Amino acid sequence: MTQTTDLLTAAPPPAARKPRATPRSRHPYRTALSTARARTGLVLVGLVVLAGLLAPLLAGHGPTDQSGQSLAGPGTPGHLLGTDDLGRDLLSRVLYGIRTDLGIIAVAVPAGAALGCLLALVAAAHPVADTVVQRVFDLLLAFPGLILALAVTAILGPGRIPVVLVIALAEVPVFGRLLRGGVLVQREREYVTAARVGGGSGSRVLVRHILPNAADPLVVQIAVSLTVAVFIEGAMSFLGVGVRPPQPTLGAVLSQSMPYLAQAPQFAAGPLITVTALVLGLSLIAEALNREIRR
Amino acid sequence: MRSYLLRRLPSALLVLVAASFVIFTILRLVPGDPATALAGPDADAATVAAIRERLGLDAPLLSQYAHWIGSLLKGDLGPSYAIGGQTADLIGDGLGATTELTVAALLFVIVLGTAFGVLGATSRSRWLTGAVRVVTTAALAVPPFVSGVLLVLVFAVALPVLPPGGRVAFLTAPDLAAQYLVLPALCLALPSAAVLGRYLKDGIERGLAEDYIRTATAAGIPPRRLLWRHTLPNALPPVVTLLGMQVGNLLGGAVLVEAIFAWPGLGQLAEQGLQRRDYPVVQDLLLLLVAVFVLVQLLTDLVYAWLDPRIRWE
Amino acid sequence: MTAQELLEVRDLGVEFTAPDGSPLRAVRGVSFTLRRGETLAVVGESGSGKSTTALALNRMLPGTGHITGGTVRLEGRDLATADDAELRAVRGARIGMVFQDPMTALNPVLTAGRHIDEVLRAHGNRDKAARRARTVELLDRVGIPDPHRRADDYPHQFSGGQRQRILIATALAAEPDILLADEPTTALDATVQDQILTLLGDLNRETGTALVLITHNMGVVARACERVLVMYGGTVVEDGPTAEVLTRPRHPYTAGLLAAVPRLATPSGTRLTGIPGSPPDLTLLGDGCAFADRCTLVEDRCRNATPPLARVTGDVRVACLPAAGRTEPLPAPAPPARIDRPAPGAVVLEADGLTKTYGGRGARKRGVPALDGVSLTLAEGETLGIVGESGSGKSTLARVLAHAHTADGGTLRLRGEDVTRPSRRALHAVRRQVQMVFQDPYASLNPRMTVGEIVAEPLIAFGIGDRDARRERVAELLVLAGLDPAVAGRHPRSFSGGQRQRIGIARALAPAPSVLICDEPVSALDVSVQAQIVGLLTDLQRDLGLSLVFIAHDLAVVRQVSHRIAVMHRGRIVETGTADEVCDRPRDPYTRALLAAAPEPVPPAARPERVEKTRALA
Amino acid sequence: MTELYPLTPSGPSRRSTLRAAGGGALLLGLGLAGCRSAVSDTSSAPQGASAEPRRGGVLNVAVNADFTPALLFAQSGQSLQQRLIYNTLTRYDDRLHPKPELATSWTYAKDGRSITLRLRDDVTFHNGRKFTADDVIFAVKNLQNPLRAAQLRSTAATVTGFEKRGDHELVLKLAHPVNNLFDLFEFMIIADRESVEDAVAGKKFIGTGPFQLKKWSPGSGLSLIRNDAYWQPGRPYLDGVELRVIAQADALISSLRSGQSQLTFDAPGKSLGAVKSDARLTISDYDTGAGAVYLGVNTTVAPLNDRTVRQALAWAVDRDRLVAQTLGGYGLASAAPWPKSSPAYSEANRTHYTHDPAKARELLKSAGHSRLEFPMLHIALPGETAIAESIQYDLKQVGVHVTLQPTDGATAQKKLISQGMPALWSLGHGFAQVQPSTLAVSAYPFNEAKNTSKFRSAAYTKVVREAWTEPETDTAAANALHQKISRILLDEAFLIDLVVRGQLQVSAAGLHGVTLNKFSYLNLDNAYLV
Repeated sequence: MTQTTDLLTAAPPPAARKPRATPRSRHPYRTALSTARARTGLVLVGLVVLAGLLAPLLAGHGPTDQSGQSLAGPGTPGHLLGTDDLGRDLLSRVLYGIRTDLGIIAVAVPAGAALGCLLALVAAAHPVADTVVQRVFDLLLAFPGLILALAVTAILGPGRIPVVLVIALAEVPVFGRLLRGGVLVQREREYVTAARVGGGSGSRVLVRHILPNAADPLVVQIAVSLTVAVFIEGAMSFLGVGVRPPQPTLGAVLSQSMPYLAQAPQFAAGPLITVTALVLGLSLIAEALNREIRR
Repeated sequence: MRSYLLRRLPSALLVLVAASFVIFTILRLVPGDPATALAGPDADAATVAAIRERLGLDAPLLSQYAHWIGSLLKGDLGPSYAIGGQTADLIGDGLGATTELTVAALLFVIVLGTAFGVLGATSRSRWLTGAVRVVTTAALAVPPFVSGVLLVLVFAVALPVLPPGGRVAFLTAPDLAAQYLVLPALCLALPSAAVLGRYLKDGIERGLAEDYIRTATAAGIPPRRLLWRHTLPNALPPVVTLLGMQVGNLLGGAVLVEAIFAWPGLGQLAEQGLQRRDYPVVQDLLLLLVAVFVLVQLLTDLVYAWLDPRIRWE
Repeated sequence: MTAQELLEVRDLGVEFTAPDGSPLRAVRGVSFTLRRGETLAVVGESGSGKSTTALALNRMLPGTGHITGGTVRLEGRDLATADDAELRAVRGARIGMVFQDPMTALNPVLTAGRHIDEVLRAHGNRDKAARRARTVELLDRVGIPDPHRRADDYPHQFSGGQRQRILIATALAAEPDILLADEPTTALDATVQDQILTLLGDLNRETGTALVLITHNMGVVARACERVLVMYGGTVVEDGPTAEVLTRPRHPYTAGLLAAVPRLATPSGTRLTGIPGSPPDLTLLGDGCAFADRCTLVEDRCRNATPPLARVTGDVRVACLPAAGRTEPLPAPAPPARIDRPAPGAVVLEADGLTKTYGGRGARKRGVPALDGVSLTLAEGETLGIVGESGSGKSTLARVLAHAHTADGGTLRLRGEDVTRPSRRALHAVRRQVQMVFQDPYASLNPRMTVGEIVAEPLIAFGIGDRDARRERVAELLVLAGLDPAVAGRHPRSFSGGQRQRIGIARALAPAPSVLICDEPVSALDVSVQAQIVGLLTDLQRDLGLSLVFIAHDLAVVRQVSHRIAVMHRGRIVETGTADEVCDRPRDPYTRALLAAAPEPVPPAARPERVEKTRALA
Repeated sequence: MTELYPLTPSGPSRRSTLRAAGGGALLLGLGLAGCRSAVSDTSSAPQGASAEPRRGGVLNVAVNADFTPALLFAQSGQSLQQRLIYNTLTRYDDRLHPKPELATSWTYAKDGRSITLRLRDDVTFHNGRKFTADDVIFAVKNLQNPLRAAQLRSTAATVTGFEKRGDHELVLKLAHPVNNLFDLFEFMIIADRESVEDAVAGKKFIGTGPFQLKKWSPGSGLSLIRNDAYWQPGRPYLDGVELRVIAQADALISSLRSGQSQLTFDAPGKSLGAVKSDARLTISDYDTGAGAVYLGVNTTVAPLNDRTVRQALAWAVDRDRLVAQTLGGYGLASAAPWPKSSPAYSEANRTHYTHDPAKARELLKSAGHSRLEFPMLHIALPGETAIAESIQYDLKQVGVHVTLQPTDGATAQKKLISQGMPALWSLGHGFAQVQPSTLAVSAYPFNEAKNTSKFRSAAYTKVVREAWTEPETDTAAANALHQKISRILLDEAFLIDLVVRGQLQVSAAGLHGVTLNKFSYLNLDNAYLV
């Protein structure tokens, strides 16, 4: 013990030693987000998001306006990135595509996460509930996502809802399991006992004490899940069960570009670069948070 | 270990039963039934009715469900409605193909993932770690249907060294089969490999910070050995769990990849079955996938226990 | 230098870079020499830089740590500038290391034998069979029974003491000239600590391996080392033969430290004299004596110039300007002052035949009972000391008494009414009465909350006062616990151990309880700080008329604070009685064992001559 | 190694090394450097590059869907194998004149109420059984069975009596004259009557065709081998045919471009660009036309019950852009369903509607509409979606705002045959390539009695009936009726034809002698690889 304290006050804790003793009182997330790594990530994500939000201003054309000139190359007057097979402006397609994607993942991931966490809390309440919830998670995980996507869309008809639903369902067990695990760990911590002895009711201890400390991995997971969501959206568009055409999504534009990959690579380039930037940004942020939380 | 399995068995069965309900319901909710699919584009009501009757689709849902479960328990899956042939054969062949693909992909995942993880965590050269980051990011950012098409364009069309798609059963001609496998397996593996790499990197970084590594260092154990013999084994168990999860993803991803590489596996079968509303095929197949996943989970738990003596010996 | 001199350290300096980039001088100008086969203790408190010094010797500094100056000569070869290959050759082969926490210092996935095998292998032993033989031999030597079989067991299958033995075997595997033991026994029970120290002593005598023992425990120093190096604020303040230093301390700090150590001999109801203030913040240390701020004999010149480590008499060296002049040793500390405390009143808390068993759920593996029919009473204003080693069930008892866990059997009465299995409301009421102070000041504070929130938590829970009232109350409590109310806004992470424990105490006092259960409240703290906290608790008891249950493994402390003592062993209370009686006239053999094992900071009368040095193991 | 792609001399070595690398990645341990190449393995043509027909070689045909045995006797997504395993009685030439196949000659009765067929006597089934008149009788009866879901059931149903004259002569008695009997003969495959149930169950396929079944792996394809006892001497040239299912369009194209397969009829318009740019592949368009892209209109949805509105839609769509952008430039922009080869074809009908937004708006205004909103169903495949998107845009230009409803095939089909379609839908139809009357009696969307558009008109019914029962002999009268049908279709516009598409054949340069019949049965009797 003393030896520990020794290094603690004597040295900034290298990851090896007891973490909580950083002699600074800032919230770990803020510290994490102020690292160079996270900043780069934030900038990348920010750019993409901004592009999506400002699509109406940045795009010269409507994303569904067609013209005679199909597959025009980049730099064509009026079409910075060129046009797709139906003569639609690719820049606008991509920008509005981002918009749609953001609209989807911004709903789906939080929804899935929320539901998952809710279930996890239910599980925390009682061992029986726990087993039930875990089986539910198993079931959700076991169901092959894309096949589910095909079925769901066949039932609900095309549009955002099935996409959101599929993504959310995929996220539920991920977050649920994470939180459940976290709660189980934190539950045994001494400060929780302290809180109980301090007269805190079960729910208060759970919400006020356990959750904030169990939440760390979730924050990281959100960043990861967002990238997964973009992934799923793309796959669904490719399988023809994505958002209702002609509305562009990154995935839709990508899958439309496939037949022309050889003749008109610029067709695919736009969405690919965007997605990559997004994923890179998010993963950088996730990594930064992860490192900080681990300390 | 046996007692462990016994304890897990009921919940596994529970999942399967629940799954069977969900699957059955979903399929019945999907509009259009095998009869209409079978009747062809220009059929009239009489035709459809006749076919419905032949397939026993006019029976009440519950009895249909009962009949399905019955056929499962009897072990006789019966004929496929629309695709043709026996359901069992269809799924059998598909399973063979998909297993080949998944196993191959899993190999790639492990090899690449380990490479990514170890390099990312230990390499001193910023250049190398940067490169790893780029690759893993790309792997996560480029959807398989793009990477797949790219791989084909490069390796099958531009410089034809590998076949663009199709399959030769591994057992009949391993050397050919391997060449058919490389591209789809790689395409399927990339994202999972990236994920694995990240987890491993994280695990190794944590591991290197542990007290026992300090002990070993103080005892003069050379760095390479520190990494492979002292750190990695401790980073493995969580990674194994992750791999278990990834198997699920791989099976799911097969739907896409098998399509792109014309790989006659379960994914393809599932899509066809769904398109033609081939109830028996889709039902049995989905249930099988769920079962496989549950099984893999059990296995991962066992491997986990095997890797971590603290659990092993309890 | 003579052949005798094995390791020679000359003004070694170590710096860490704080996250905000500011340099942090953990070790400053440390010099000492180590002779062959010598046993040297490096003693000091948190932040004294003792561990950092040890780690610096073979360049094992963690994180941003780096050597800023000085030399570390191992038989002439300077390790401070050696390259990796050289270092690897030294680590293990010339300098073996043993770390504090045997629970984390062994690799969970490697067998005991494998640990040793790896070292042998790393240092060139290619013959598998030979390695195996040697492994078994070593395990046998460090006292692992049935080494042939146990070699293939995993760390978690060994007890703490055994793990420490394995670590020692690992460190000695390559027959180093120096064994560097960093707090090797801190995490262990007194009895086990005793065995380990014996082992280290024997090994030193038999193999002639020089022993450098880093510790905070004066008792350990007295028990195990010929020479002692007292460190403070990153510098050596006193260096000399153990016997000399412990009996005639020259440096005020050494003296204070010795005074702060509770002695078994001191009777119950006395106050320890701790050192005022807390260890220095190394980022703020400037010139002048690091101890100046806490020193009672401070003079102006102390603050201006860093005192050199100067020889005073014989081979005693002291870094204190006033002491340099003084030929006479410092006056012995005043005998501990008696404290006037009210005689205990009526019984408040009464436990009768409490039982508790963990791991009850998975019917497959029933755990051994942690509590096996424990009965005790606690009177108003009384302090009941509970002593026992790890696994004796004393912590469980604390938790059951504080209703953190419910007992499986037996009854628990608070002021006569049965509160063993209280209803929700009753439990609430009980908890307002009975509060708890925890052992680990790090783990018991929610890292996500500010001090203010933490202390206010019970107030909210018990619905005491409105927002403003609570804020005042919190400030009040912080002052009561000896903290500046201004700290309410900061997170626990930015406090030292002692301060955190004060926060914990403030929290416990929040609902104005009448019973305070203290589970090892001081065992995680430095001696000087420990004295402060113990003092605080006794004061609080007197002022608030609290009934205390004071749980600890250190008999000496318990004796001082307690009216009565209960000794726990294997979930049972084996002996109870008034504090003095239990310590002076123990009846139970286990109590005697405990007393015997307790390390006292008095030098052993005579130390047996060192036997002829021999490289071979006995 | 095939000559499907030219190689630089350094090719093979570089290739084998790369291959070893690729393969090796997987077969750790198997240790076969420079192993057999799965690439060269794929296509096996006989050596030598002479231009004239030569025996041998296996032809790999890429198809995007497997055939459905239950639909063996109907026209379904994939009918290539019909004429490979089986034969038909007669075969149309490009001008719809029947030519002998299993039937050598035929004579109509004066009143057109019966026809006498003379059959080949040298034909045996793959199982060695001789082919006789009974097989024909069975085949006709077989098609009358609703379970077979045969499009030409109505025609088959007109055959009410059979009169055998020996084993190889047969008289079919008709309830009334029909003028698409030879469509039936072109359509009707002659299957071994004893194993027909096995056939629809997918167990056995026994016919008289040039190839016999080696193996059918449901969902992934057919493999056929040469029928050495084929009744045409010296035919077929090929040793075998592989039909391999490659559902995904890009995969299908790559399979061709890499030489893995040498023939397909399923190349989607979007991908043709890539194909055109590939010297190793040739595209040939059967302008006889197999089907057409159309815009279906539900005439019960107001204001689509107003013919003027429907006509406005017909004017609004830019058919030429559709051909250029979504069909890769192949196809005939046409307002009428008929391909050039059809007796009902006329340039006037084809261009009856052209792209004229102004006129469309005008019509809408005259009908009292400035802005309309409809849902439009289409199949959720890339090609179909592109078509739908294109139509949607054109309609938007005239103030008709369309929401797309991408739907999977099965659902679309259910809606199609259960009259459950929304206001608009865009699909394809067949049966315009044969006798025009067949379209009206057999193609569901055009059916006079009951069709998806829920369009009923006494006039239509009358003229269709007449056209159908008009004895085939009298061509002049027939043509007049055809013109009437076209008129009604164009004026009523309950089904707006956009593009007439021929079967599009993409084949390796080395493949010759491939033909299709009018129902897209693949005929490889004279096909050979060089």
